[in-house]
Amino acid sequence: MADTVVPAGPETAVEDIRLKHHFATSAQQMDADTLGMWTFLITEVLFFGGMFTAYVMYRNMYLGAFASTSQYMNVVLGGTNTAVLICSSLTMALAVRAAQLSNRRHQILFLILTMIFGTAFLVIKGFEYHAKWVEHLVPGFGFQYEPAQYAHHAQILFFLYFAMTGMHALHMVVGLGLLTYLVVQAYRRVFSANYFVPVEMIGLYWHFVDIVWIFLFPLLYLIGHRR
Amino acid sequence: MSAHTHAHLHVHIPKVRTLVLVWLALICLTGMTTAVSYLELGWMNIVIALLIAVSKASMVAWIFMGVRHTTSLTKLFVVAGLVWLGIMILITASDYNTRNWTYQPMPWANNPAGGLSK
Amino acid sequence: MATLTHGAPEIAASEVNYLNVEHGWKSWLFTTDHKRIAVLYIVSITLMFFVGGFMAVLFRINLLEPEGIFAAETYNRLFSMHGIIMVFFFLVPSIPATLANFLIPIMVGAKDLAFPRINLLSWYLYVIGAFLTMYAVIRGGVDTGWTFYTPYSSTYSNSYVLAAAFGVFVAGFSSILTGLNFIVTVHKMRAPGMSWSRLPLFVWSNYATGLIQVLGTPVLAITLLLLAFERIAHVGIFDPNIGGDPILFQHLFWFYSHPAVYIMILPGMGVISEIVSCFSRKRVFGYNFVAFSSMAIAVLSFVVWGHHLFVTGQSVYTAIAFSFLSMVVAVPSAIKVFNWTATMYKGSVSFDTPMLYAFGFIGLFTIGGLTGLHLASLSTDVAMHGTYFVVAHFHYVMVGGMVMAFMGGLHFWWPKITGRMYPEAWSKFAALIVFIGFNLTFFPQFILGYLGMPRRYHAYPPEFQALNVLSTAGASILGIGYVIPMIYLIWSLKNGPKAGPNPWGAAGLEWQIPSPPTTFNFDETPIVTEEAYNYGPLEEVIG
Amino acid sequence: MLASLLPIVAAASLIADQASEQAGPVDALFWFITGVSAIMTVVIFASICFFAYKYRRRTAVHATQIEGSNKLELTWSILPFLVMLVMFGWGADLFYKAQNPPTNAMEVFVTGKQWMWKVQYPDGSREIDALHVPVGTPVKLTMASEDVIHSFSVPAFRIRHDVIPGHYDSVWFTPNKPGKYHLFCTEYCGNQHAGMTGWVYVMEPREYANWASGGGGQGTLAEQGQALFQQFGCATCHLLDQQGRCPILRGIYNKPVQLDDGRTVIADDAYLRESILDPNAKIVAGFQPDVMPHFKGQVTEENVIQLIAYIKSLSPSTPASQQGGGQPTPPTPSRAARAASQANAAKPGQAVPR
Repeated sequence: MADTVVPAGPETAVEDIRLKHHFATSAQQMDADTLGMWTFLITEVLFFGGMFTAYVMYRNMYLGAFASTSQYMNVVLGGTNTAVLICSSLTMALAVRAAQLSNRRHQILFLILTMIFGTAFLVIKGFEYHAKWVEHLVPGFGFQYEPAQYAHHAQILFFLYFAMTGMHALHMVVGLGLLTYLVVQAYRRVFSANYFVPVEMIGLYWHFVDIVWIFLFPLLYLIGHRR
Repeated sequence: MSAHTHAHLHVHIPKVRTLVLVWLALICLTGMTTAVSYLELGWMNIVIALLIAVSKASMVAWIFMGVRHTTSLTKLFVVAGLVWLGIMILITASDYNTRNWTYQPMPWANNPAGGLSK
Repeated sequence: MATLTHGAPEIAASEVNYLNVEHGWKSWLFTTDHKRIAVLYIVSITLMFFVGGFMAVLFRINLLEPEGIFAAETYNRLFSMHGIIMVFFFLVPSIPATLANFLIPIMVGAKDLAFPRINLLSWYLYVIGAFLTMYAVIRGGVDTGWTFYTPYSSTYSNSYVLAAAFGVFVAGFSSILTGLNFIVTVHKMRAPGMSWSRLPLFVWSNYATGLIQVLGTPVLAITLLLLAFERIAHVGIFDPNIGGDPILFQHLFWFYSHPAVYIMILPGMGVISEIVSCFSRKRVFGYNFVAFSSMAIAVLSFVVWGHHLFVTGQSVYTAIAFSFLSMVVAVPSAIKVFNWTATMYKGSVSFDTPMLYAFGFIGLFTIGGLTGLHLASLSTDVAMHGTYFVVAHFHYVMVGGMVMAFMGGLHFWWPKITGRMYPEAWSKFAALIVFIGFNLTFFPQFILGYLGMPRRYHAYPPEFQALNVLSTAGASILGIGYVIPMIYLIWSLKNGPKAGPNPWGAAGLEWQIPSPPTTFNFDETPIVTEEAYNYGPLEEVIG
Repeated sequence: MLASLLPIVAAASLIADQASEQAGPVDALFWFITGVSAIMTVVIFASICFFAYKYRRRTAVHATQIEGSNKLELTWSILPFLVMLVMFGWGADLFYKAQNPPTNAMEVFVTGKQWMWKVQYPDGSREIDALHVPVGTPVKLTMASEDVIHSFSVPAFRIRHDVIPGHYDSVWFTPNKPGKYHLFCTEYCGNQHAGMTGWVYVMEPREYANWASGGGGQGTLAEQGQALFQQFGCATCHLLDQQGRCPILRGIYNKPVQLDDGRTVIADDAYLRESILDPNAKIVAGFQPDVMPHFKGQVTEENVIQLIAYIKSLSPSTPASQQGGGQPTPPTPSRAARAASQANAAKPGQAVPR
């Protein structure tokens, strides 16, 4: 590929003060961190995977009921949120890039942009949740549904809706916390071309959360969205 | 021992143009998946929606997350995670989808003593 | 095995080690040293083991009389808490979090695990999970069985399901983090020359365990979370009242929990490979096959969960596939047993305590594994499902297998961990008591199950009494067998003779450093030049 | 105390009762697996003991280093696997056959409820925690649960099936030895789980006919269903109605039904049960939802079974259940029917209502 390959860090990376005692080289430490993060993301795949499995089974069983729920899903807000998250992924990628290039100002800028997009997502999500509450669509809390023939099975979908998007939102909140940490560290000039692993790792996490939403959007909002 | 053989950190810094192009593609695909959902295509709707979602996810993983430049070990781990998710969904689905398969009439079906006697 | 470039271990042993390098409770609670964390884990899981064991003794007492001695409620809570504590707070972390935590970095020639702070976090999560579960116990317990089957657990049970499920949820993350640490450590922290084919089989088996922990546990976590939501909202995806399917819960639960039984046995298999090799003074027969079989078990374990659902109305065709795959997963287990046996061939077998436990393990695991065939074959499973046959089967694997391996491993590496030897005669006596007590407890349960006695019954038809009394008698002997080692091991901490770096004359990096090891294990990163279990050259030293 | 136990030990045979046609073949497989396991165990124990003795450490260490042997590894992987394939095939074969009740099986309805088994016979008689069956006749149980998962197990018959709330489960057996056998619940179901036991009485046909004639004071199952049908006012709509508010149930049993979302289902037990408890779940084409009240919580699973028996009796092709369970009732092709309906339901992307 056309990307630049920068040999970052001198041969004597061992001297790096950020090198933890049990690693021999910075490269080893970075390899370990990366592999650890990806392993963690695999656990996340399977964590969400449990809910996706349930979704697939019930969708197969109660397609009609599931499709009918899409009339209560706000495609505009869902679509906007998808776009917002994609934007946040871009700014996150740019923040990582800025860190790799030791560009502190850009890094802080893009991190803050990412946080703004992330917050926007949560605010929009909050409006959606509120609307569901007002429409009595929260299972277990006075659930009411039209058409009545689907009332029972639609509850399953809404339960999954809240479980999946709620879990996703929780991950977003954690992500925002991590981003705050990154901004503070970046402000303190911790990151440079020699040391940017935390930015990259939290970036991976953020993109992963984005990927989850990329699947949630069509599965929850667009099931039967055709008249 | 890969960890010890190279002391350099080989870092691939993506071009801004690449990132922006991917972003553009992702936005377009989001619009597309929404638009397609308004068409009445029967079972094709879900297939198309999933295909678009998979391609979007792959782009995020491949470029934004940099899987393209990672070690083959990382790639293996990513694939393993997806394969395991596949195992869970496929095998569970195999239960639900074959649970009520029709039984063919069996020669022993009319045997008053049941299916197990000679 | 490896060439250490300097420092005779005997000299180092008298000096600073990981135990005396720092003092005070802070130096323990905030340590990131994998060896200290392993010790913290040993203490905590031992406590949990005795809590769980105490419950077992109590409900065995209940079963002395056909009509039961305690109230049904008490009995149900006892066996449920016994299951939850033993599975999630003893068996799952037993060897990985203790022995493997201590040994893996040393065995691969590293100074610590890849993520020492995450390792400490994992212990804290374990403790939090344990506290939540003990809270449930103190408030009155849980009566769902360790399987938390819906809709009983989500709707009907009046016990402290939420606290216990949340405790398991938190402990699950402890397990995930341990597995993650092992995977990364084995991949990235091996010393120069320590190729995959030179790794001790203990490391292989714990690596395979790590894969299961990482791939399976999150599914349990989300399933318990969904269960908790359902219990709170009184409606949810497993709720049959709105068309939910309770069997889906079982699918998700066993997607983790069947592989989890391999979390509970694979590390034990690793321990046995080390012990059999050391006390036969031979390289493990068929190293490659034993290593490969660990990986095969880890992978195959994920496609056999449906044999827990043979009588639920699961699809016949899926059931048949699961039955076949369950037979397949038996093959790698068999390979291991054959190879351990073959390792002794033309060896030089000594009967030290760890080896006695290894004998016990091989024998009991063989019985446990073979009775698994009854439960993998469809129509015999239908006959035995939910009876004491199942109880006996998995106790032969879990207790006869894993606990034996844990005791064997503890005795094997005790001199390394503490620097002290334990009294040989007492330890052999205890091993014998455990073996006898175990068989007396659980063999009658095979017969009970075959005769049809259902598990989880606080009262039973009188014709089953004789076998139940036998079983309870065995349980009390088994209990004594577990208490004796606790006494002499604690005694040995102060009074045991100094062990020296390599009391068994064993091969392996861990035996080339002082006992107890220094904080960073190796003063200089070792360079490995030989394969594992290279007992040939060592013979001359010993002989 | 131990002395008092000895007679019990002596009395209790260590061979489990075999009281059904199924038990023999299952036991044959059980003993085959047990035999193979025993041989394997003995071989391994003997090798361990032999090696441990023969190669025990004497004064000096003397071990011959052996790497391994691929031939041996393959042998002891493949040979056991072949034997295990036999176990698998044998077990799967028995299991597969055991899924399919004979068409002439006598049907009995069982409802699991914390903590009792309620049994209903087609002739209308009922009992709790007891099941009477004639020897030599295949018996098919249709089972439902009022609350949690139970499991119906008769060890002497080597049968067992979970009863999952929310739908019907079934299991069948052909008792072949008169006697009194344990009935257990083997899925943990709460406090009195151990009390959810009962007896299965296998009787000689004549004895059974006597027993059966004594029961059923309230009429047959279908008659009980008819009473409920009147009581809940179902008849005004579902039999007499001329305004087309709801489907007429005469002749509907086991016939295909066109639904308003385009699917076709078979009006079998499972469909009827769902339609009674949750009428809106599947609306027949041409009818409105929300006309019929929900009966969930109004009727028990036992009532549902009675109602279905009555609806069944309204279908000429499947005459009403006969008096006396001794005579086999007509077949209930509910499996196949459910399969047909499911096959339709399972197709993804089917036209979606509204």
